[in-house]
Amino acid sequence: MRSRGSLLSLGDRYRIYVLFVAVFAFMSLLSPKFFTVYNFTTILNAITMNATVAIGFTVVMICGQLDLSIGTVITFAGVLTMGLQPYLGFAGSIAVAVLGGAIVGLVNGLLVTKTRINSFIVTLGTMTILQGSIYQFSGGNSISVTTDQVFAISDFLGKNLLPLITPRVLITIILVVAVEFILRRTRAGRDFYIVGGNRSTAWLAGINTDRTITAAFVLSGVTAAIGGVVSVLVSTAATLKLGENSLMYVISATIIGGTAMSGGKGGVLRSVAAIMTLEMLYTGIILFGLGNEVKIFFAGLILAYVVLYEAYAVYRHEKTLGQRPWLMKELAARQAAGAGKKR
Amino acid sequence: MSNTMPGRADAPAAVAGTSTPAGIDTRALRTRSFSSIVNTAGVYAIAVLFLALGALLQATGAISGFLSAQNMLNIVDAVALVGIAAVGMAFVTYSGNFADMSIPTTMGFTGYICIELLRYNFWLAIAGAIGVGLLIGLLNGFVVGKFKANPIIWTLAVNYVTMGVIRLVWVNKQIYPDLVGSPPSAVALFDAIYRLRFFNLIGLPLVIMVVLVVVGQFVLTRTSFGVKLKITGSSPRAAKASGIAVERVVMLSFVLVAFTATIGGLAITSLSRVGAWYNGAGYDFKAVTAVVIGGMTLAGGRGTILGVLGGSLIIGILNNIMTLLGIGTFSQDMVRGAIFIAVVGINALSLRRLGRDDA
Amino acid sequence: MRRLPFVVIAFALVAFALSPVFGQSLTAAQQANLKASLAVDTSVLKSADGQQLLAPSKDNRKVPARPADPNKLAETDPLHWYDMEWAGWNVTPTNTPKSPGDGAIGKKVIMIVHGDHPWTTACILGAKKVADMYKWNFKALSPNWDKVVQDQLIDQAINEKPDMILLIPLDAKAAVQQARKINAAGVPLHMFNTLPEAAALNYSLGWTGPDDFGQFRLLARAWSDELVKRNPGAGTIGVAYVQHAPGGSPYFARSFGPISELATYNPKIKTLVMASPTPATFDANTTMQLVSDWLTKYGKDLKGICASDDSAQSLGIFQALEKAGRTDVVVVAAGNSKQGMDLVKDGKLFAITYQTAEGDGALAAQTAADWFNGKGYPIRKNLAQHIITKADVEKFYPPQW
Amino acid sequence: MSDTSSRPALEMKHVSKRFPGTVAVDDVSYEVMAGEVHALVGENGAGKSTLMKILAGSFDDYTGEIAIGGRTALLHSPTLAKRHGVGMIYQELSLARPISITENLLAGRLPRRGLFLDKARARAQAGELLSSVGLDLDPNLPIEDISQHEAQLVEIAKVLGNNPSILVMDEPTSALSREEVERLFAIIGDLKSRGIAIVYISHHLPEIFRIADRVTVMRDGKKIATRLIGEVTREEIVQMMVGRSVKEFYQRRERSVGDVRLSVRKLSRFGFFHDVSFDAKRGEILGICGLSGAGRTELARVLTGLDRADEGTIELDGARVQGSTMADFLNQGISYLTEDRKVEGLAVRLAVDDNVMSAVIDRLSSGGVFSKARGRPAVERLITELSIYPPDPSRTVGNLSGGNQQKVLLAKWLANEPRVLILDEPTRGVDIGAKMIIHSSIEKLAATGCTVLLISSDLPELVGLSDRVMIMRKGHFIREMPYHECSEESLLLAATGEGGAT
Repeated sequence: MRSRGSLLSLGDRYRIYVLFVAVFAFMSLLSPKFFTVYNFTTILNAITMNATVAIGFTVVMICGQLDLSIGTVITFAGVLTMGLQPYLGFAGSIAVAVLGGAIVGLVNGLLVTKTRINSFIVTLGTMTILQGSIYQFSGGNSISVTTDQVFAISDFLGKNLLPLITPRVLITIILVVAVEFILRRTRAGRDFYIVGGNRSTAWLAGINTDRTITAAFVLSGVTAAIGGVVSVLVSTAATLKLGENSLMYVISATIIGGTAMSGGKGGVLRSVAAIMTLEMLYTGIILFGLGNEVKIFFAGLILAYVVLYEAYAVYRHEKTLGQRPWLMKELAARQAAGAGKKR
Repeated sequence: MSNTMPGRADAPAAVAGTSTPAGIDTRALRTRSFSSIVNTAGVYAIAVLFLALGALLQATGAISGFLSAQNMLNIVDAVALVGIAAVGMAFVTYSGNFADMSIPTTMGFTGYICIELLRYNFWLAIAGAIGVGLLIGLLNGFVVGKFKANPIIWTLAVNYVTMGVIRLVWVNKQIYPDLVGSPPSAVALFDAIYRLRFFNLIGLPLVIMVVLVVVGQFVLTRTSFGVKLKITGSSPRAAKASGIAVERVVMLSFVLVAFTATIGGLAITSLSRVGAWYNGAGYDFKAVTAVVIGGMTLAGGRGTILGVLGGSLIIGILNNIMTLLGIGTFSQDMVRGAIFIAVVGINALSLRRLGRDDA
Repeated sequence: MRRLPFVVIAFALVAFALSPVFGQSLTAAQQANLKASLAVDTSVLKSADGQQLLAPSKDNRKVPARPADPNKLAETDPLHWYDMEWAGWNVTPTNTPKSPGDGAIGKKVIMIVHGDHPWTTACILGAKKVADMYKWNFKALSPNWDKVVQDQLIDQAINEKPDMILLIPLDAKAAVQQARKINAAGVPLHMFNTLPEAAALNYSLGWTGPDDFGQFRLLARAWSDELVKRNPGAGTIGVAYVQHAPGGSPYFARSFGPISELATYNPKIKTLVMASPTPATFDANTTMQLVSDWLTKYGKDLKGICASDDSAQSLGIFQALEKAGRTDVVVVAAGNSKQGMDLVKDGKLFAITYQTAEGDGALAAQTAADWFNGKGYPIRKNLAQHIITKADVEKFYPPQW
Repeated sequence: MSDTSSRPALEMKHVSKRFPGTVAVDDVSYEVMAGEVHALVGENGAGKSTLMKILAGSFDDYTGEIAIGGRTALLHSPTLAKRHGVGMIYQELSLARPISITENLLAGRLPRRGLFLDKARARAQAGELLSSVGLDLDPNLPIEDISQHEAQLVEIAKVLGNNPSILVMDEPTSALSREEVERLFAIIGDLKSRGIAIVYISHHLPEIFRIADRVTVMRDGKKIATRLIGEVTREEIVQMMVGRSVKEFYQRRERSVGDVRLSVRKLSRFGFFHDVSFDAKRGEILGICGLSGAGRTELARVLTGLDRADEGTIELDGARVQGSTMADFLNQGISYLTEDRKVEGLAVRLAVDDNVMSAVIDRLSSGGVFSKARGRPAVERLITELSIYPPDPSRTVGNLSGGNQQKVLLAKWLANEPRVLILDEPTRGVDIGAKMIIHSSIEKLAATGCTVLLISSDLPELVGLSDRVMIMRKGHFIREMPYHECSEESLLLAATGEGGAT
């Protein structure tokens, strides 16, 4: 029976985890301050937002789509949370914020599936619209709530329940595990892959492709919103540039994690592992006393390497695709003979 | 689902040369030329629509001075930079490779290079900047063309790396044309890249844009490269099996975008009189927007450079009207986004009706 | 008399035993360090533009009383902006760490800025100049304009247990929780440059930095006088404001500062329009487009423009003005970049504010040093206000960044 | 006729389907018995595919009545169709490449325990299905890691997985090698015996006579007739299909074979074919016969510069072929009609003329400036020569029928005025009308002295057209046969390696 499983191909499939361990080991060895509980608590707290956002974004990419609006959704949700709190209380405003994210996702999904416009374009549009809405709503100033309640919430979210684990980290972990589980172990989850792998296959198999894709976008909107909500609760203020850097960051991480832009491949855990890897790298760089330019430079290199690697693998694969084993044997034999004949 | 309708209409005629059979797929009756006309014309129809809107608003007194020559000039002046970048971007989109996200740092980087070389000689500086820009284009084109790496992600990575390089090399400093020990004459020339105005009326960037558009349109439709690009864009494998050197064609399209980005970068650096790594920020999405509104589909092989010019104009007119109306900057974003989606939607639908569904 | 030595020793012992009771007592080493620290003279330092590096504000305006609810007041009322303009003058610090008073030399200080920019580079340089005088173990961290990263850097800084954290908060309101956190960790905090919410200053030793509102009130007056001079007898004088990027105090200070000032100083001046160029606030081309459209809309009614940035924005503005052939428009801006000063020198920009980047960092560092030296602590100290015009622009070359 | 019960498993009564301006299926009625293989034939565009798409639930707006197992059924969605036990095997693969075989096989019906998937069971089910089509693969392999032939069989296994009561096969053998075809026929026989009704669409009449019980002929969306296979001849069927009688399919032309044009020596592409040597003369049609995987296509790709040779020489009219890229080969007059029309052959989103000129762009350009006008006469000539319908150069190729697309593809390569024309499956999946035209134009071309290399698994075609046939097996040239020795049987024997020299 033919099956995959050479050590190399395995290493390739789990590349991101290998990379993760490598960076971890490297940094631990070179920087004493790195391998400390405190430092990792810091890192974990720092990645919660982007990790949460990456959850939905990854699912969208598994469907073979792209969601450029996540960055603005983060900020949008944050602004709603703080802006509406005086009127609705946190329960209300958070609900509205998450719902808002869901609605944005829904709109993206419907536009992509019904009008068949490329998601790159659709979400570029919604991104612009949201940017305006954010400023409009906030009047151009960040919004904060300075009641003891909000400080209490903030402190709680940042407090260690266990070593490394704070509530905000816990929320992310729960979401990641839940979605990863759905993706792997439920039919609905697998549908995302099938739709991303080949839309017409899915359609013929009786899977409602439009609904699946829309669902992915809604999930993306929701997780982005949650990311924003938690983040602003922690900092007790909704700043207007909160999600600005997240888009490119999350895209890069997702790709580095091994989720293919063509769809049908990947996973949430991989993306989070990639974010973790990048973050460890960044922290290390800071601990070495190097600046952001170095961070940016290395982030670029890693991304470039991964993309090139993927592409080159396919390239090699196509070159040797369909070689006949028996002919290769024969060739080897002939060359051996040829070598023997040399005088 | 890709529900291809049954082609009807061949065999009998083929065998016996008899008359047209029962029914013919109506979509097939529309001819390509018609469609591409609709496609490009559609863009200008929308542009004219906006002009009419402006005129109407002026008639009703809601805005003033819209129809003045000066204002029209302002509009085209304002889109000149985006237009320049968009012409190059259009070739990449047309080649079926979506977009080049490394435009911003290409603009910033070449700005630095130019200023650094200014101390030797102005023309050398320009040449140097363009040279560096083309190198970036070559790199992108090689990787995307030969190994078919995902263009968006690859160029995004290159954007990061270039940014890192700029900031490492110039240690987070920005540099000024007149503080690098360059002769005043060179500085003056550099200053003029953006500011030179013919008959004290038409700015150099505008002229450059027009030239690029005309040349670009010619290259895209009338040269062998353009035709090859068209086939490559619509079906790379068929292109390869037709003896077209796909790698080279794609590479050239990335070189072109790098070239126009460099021109844009020089202009913006000249305007802001400083080499800074944030010069050119945002021009990636600006250019894509212009290209897409201009009627190019990300599927590749469809659209025209003239359309892209139209796309840039639409954006310019829209901004102009909104400011004249006194719409707040925040609401402007919302309108811009909505119009963007709407225009692309209309374009997509019209294509679909013409039986050219590239979704 | 033979007992005398014992008595002396006994007294000595008692004195020694009791010594902790009377205030803090310093070891000899600490004493020496304090002496040496106090001997350090940082007034000799100069910034790259040849100015005195440490230039605290001389102005002693009376701090007005806070109105019940500033937001109830009209935006043209200076007091509407009370919490942004006067934040910190009248807060009551809580749980403030006591100064060790053992001298500034050899302290460990971490500076966390807002993001990478040539301005920041200069600002850090200024702080470094002071830090070196005091032989500090000094390092600066930058979150590159990302609030999430800034929080992370704060955590890491706390973990290093420095003697002081100097912070440029990325966001006035988010600063509150950041300050609380640092304060709770028992690390002395000093904030500078970006004025945070008043509440944040409860947890900070104090704040130093440019008086954005104050500066623009000065600028407004100079601007107004020039406008009047150039438009004698005009009934109203129309002006426009090119705003800073939304989401920060400059966005308000550099437009509503002048507006609320002029409302009383010269009511004849009428605000026609104010906007922040989008999508790119500091893109010359975008600004040019915006201003061109304004010139189309308001024509000759537009007599003056106040910009929140004297480089890219101002260059865009003058590009637009030249295209329209307008030389009568009086333009002022926040400074002081090289491009801005060049424009002033060419007689294009009428006036810009003096915003010393190095001085900003240096004043923060010096204030910290004073605290280490046990001096009294000003909750808030402004940088010197100054308006640069063609008259004195030469003095400020070469630019700091 | 199969011996199982003869109650109709499927009845279609007055079924019609119209597209804007078209009646694709026009009042068609017929029934299929359980355990019957019912062949459906007709030229491209006759409406077969549409009829089958209706059955597969692709349309929700057909008219007429469909009864399955005696009960009326509405087939308005693939799900409904599947629920009524209709299984459809599509011509083009409908598999998702990046995901595993298991998930492709069980898409939409992955086994669950409670809320969650039951991976073990899924794997087991997948394993069974694979072995049912004689495949021995790890079900966790993604499709992109298996060969196209394997994929084709997976496709079939996938449909069998829904254990359908009615199975529709649309040109199932078009991508299969002979041995795989045999395997498929075995499977079909087995399904018959299990009482499954099979609708079998094919252009390949021999196949139909081999396995069908009855045959229904369609033309222009209408049903012409249904006959027992025993009571009808090929000629009759062809006649019904094209609506007029065809005589002897291939009549021997008189050949004037000139001196050597293409001379290949010890040509190898390691791992694909080794030590291939032959001469082809002017005006000669040289057939190349071999099972799939024998290396025919790979040889062709090297002969046209698409792939590089590792060893050996190619001479054209006594001179080494200059250059290494396909463009170089093209310019020296070597044309290659690829076997895959939709992917490598044509840019289906572009117009006819764009495609026809696509191989000669450089020749139509001077100083890099392309002149469409210069190419137009040739395009129009070819359109009339090959009677491409509709005769409109600006028509989008994707909207043409398969037959006409194939003609456009041929036109594209004729436009190169080749000295050597290499044809790879020139008439695969093409209706008889188009086939005849393509054949005659091939012969015309040969008559003008062009050398034609004809690669085909359509044996009658090879026998009918070739002057000589080279037989390839397992990447080697086995032997050549002059046409008077060629017969479908002899070729087949040689190719499969029974009989004949090695």
